[in-house]
Amino acid sequence: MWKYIAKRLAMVSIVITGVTFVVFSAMYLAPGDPAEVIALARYGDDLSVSQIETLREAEGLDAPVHVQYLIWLGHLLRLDLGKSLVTSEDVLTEILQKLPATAELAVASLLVSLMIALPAGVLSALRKNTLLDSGCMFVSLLGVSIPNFWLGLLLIWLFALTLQMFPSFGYGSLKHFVLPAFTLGTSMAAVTARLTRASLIEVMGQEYIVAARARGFDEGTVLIRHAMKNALLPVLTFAGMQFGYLLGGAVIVETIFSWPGIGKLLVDSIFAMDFSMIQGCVLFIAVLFSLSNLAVDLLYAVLDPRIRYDRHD
Amino acid sequence: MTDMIEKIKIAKKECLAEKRLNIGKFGKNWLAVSGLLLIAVLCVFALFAPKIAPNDPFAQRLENRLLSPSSEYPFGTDELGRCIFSRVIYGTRISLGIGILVVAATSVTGTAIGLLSGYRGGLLDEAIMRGVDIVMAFPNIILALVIAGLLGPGFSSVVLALSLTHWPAYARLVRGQVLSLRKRAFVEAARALRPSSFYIMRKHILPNCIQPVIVLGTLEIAHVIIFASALSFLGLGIQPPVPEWGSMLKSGVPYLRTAPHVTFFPGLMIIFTVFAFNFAGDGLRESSGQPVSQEVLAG
Amino acid sequence: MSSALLSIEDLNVSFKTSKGIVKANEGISLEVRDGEILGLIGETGCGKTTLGKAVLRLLSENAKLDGKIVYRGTNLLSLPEKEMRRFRGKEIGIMLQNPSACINPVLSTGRQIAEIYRYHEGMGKKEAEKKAGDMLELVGISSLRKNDYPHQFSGGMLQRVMVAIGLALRPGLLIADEPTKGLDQDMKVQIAELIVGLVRKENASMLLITHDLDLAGSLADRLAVMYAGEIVEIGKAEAVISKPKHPYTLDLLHSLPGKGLRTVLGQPPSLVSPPSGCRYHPRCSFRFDACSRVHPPLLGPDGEGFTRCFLSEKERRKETLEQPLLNAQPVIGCEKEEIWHC
Amino acid sequence: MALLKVENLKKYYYSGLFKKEIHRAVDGVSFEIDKGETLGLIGKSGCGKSTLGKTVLRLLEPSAGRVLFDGQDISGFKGSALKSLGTKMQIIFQNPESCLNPKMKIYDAIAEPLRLHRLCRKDEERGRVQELIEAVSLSEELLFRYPRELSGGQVQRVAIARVLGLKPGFIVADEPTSMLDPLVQAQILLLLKKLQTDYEISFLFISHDMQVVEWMSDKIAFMEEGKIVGFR
Repeated sequence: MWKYIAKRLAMVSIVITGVTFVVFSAMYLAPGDPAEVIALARYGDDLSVSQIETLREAEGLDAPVHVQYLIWLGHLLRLDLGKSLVTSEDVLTEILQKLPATAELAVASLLVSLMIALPAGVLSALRKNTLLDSGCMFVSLLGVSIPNFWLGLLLIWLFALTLQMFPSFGYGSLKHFVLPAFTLGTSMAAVTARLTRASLIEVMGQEYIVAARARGFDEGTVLIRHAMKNALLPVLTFAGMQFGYLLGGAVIVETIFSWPGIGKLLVDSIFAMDFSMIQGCVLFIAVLFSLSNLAVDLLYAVLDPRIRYDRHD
Repeated sequence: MTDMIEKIKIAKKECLAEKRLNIGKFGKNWLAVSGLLLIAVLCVFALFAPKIAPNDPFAQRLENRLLSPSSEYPFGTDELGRCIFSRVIYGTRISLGIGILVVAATSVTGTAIGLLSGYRGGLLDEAIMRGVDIVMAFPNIILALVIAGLLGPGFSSVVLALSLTHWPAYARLVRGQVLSLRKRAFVEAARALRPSSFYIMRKHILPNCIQPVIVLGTLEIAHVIIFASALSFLGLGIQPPVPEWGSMLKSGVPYLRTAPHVTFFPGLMIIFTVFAFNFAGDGLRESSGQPVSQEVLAG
Repeated sequence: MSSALLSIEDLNVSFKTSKGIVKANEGISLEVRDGEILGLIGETGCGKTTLGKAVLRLLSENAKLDGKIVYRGTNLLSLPEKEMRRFRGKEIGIMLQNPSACINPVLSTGRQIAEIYRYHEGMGKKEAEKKAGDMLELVGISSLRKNDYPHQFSGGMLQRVMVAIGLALRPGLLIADEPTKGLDQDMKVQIAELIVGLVRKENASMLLITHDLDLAGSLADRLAVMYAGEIVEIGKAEAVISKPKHPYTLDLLHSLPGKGLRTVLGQPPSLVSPPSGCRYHPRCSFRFDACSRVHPPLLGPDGEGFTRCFLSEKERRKETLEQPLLNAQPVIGCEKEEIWHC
Repeated sequence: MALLKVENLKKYYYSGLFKKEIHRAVDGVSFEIDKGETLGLIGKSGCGKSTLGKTVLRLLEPSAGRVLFDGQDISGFKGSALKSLGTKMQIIFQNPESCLNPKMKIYDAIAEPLRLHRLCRKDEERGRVQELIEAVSLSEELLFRYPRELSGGQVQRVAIARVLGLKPGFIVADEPTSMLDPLVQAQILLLLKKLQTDYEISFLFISHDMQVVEWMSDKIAFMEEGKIVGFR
């Protein structure tokens, strides 16, 4: 068990190091000279050659690439993500400021999705191949197919513009949560419901379920004591991946609903070509995602006695 | 000898009958069949767009802007007076094109990487899998967003951004398959014949892991189409005036109150397309007896 | 003659599958008597596991059962599901095949035994756990291991846990499905002796389902032999082993390497469309004309044994199985008449 | 002279960065098998008998020791020499569910070794496959079926036919009948014995069933924890 934890920790640190490399080199994807691009972002269109050169020196962009990377990495280790090229605000402060909004949205959406998905998935599995099951799975397949930006707009049109029940954008009150959380929650609910159903059906077909019935337990006991734990383990692992969905979906939902979170910050900085802010946001999201996956893995290790040392195999 | 040939002929016929039976099983699965039919309809849209579209998708007639659906404009007109129905039909070409291109590229490379990683094992495997982990450490859409944003908008950057982010799913899936196949006795028996590793991969391992890849690929077309339209919706993908569904949706947002049809219909088309591929993929998965896995779901 | 604890009367079990209706059990009639060990022998796919599960109605939903399964005067097949649960575990214990699949991998073995006591006997947690520990000791596992999980046990140990679970509530009847499959020779003997010892000590009965003739022959009081969904022979164990009446039993016995390793060609028939007449006739070296046309009923009793073979009739006329009847001439007419009388 | 001579063969498993030794699966085993002879290898599960079988064939690389086949040390074989070894030494596995490629028809499964080692001309292939399937007493109707349509005994016969096409001098039979029913087991054992006399094949016959090994073998080796503890 400790060996497993140590191994997971080592792997996460390798992955995060790799992530920093990807984030750093992404900057070179942009066509043209980075110094020029940065200068464009900072000073606008009318800039002179000398301005670019001063900037190149000031930002250390004249050094070889690997030296630049190491310097950048050094800053990272001191939790220094640099300053915004546009507003000159500290990147980390800015991100941390936006974090609560995103976190709240994520938690609310997760709740919405679980509240829909678990009952639907369990019910479908238990009433396998009935009309109810087919109906649930049809709706969930439809749910997977609806892009959340369209669903968001539809909800705005219906509940904000036409019925005027909820605000269409903004952040603050509980009412503001309803539409964004529902938008983000439902598409995830569809996926989770399918996984829950498949996982429970698989478990219910196992021989140990028959064996549990053979001990004279009623169906409720069999389901709760013997099937649920096994069936929900994969759903739990999936929750880790879902966190990625949430962060990714947040980008779109936050944009639609003008939600002041990290997702919107990222999109805005991409349009402004605010390199350090883009790097900061992406790095932050990736690290958050990796850590959440780590947390899920460790939780899994606690819950599943079979804990295999390399689960990916 | 002729007797034997006769017998073989009969046996072959039986095999064919069996295959038909499998198709029949697939046929019973109405999800899959309706999915395939919908895909066929989409392909017709894409191929015969000029014949189907009633109007020129690019023709602007400002006097006709934001008209509600009518017989002349079945889905109404947009803010520049263009026929939304015609644009939606032409949009099929773009979305299907992106979906198929990206999935073709990622499934082939991902499968190759997975095969190599799983069969060779050792340090190479370790390195490849950490690479996969690194790419997967970014939520898919975010990495695609940043790559597309930095490359600048356009068809090729959307394809590149999505390709760079979508291969690990295949690599992981195939590697898992290879690892379990490698332990099976028939692979060991084949190794005892001492052919090259390449031969074993091609003849014994690949044919046994291709089915899940096809299922994943079909479902991935659906994912990719959603992601591509999401990029365009955010303004980082295909740009107007190209009739891409996501960007059409975006242009309708300011008129959501007065003319909701401008956002409604392109969205409906995305759902229709994604639904078709999800249906077909799910049907294929079911008829191949493959479980719903996280890879298949997460894409 | 002791009375029947469990009696199965004309049981038919069929499954609807994509390939047609699989008739897994047809016309099964047998009884397990008080304090007796009945060995049920057959090859893979002959329907013996189905029979074992059918007794406790544990078959999948696509199974169709008719006939009677009477346990201590109650017909289990006519009970509502809720009543049926009273019999599972408490009256009849079952050890299903393949312990590593039958024991829940995420619950500790001790807990899986303890929960039986908590559920059925309303014991408190402490008491139930203590009882579970005792049960583990009884099957030869240290009670210190009760918090261990199934994957920490070897195959033989898991089989012992299965024994503990099967006997936890001291049932009157234990159904053991292939309890020695996949074990080494020494382990086989150990486990088999453990089960039989405990069953005898409790004065319980047992239905021992196995493909291992040697094992069943040495442990069981009576043996029933199954072929293609039917019982083809049933009788005292020594009698079946030393003087088999059905050619299938004979072939099965002779196929053992220690007993000469003779074999018959061919495969067991499909249960979707079994051969006409006697199901063993295509492979039988004693077959004669009637065999392919007339389905033999269980004939007898001869001593205490029954057999589903026309030869047993012939045997009474001084023709023994030791002399193969390959050239036995077709017997139509009067002989057929006789057969119908039986 | 012995056909196969195994000298002090070892197979150790290592783990981790520092190659810590964790398991001695085969620990210094020596034996000889003459032409047309069967050596039975008996031991409990996990005693290393399967590993020994595979290490002898170099399906697993030995950690130490030598294997002499026909007087030649095969441990150093590479390239074409190693490839030709495939026609001389073969293996039959235990599990009929997985010993044939599920996507390959029976015909191709039997023809594969012939094609790989170019043992017959293209136009002779069909006849040769026909001969082989008859040699294992199967009907040629099965040739164009897939393994899942066959029973366990039939699959095992096909696996034998496959190997037989190579005319190997030595076959490792790794519990070939342990998952089969008694009647089928008897069929397969009889077949192996018949082929042995017909083709003069030597066997290393691995099993945990004493009766089977006694019936099959000329000599018996007992294995415990990676070592051979006695011969009979």
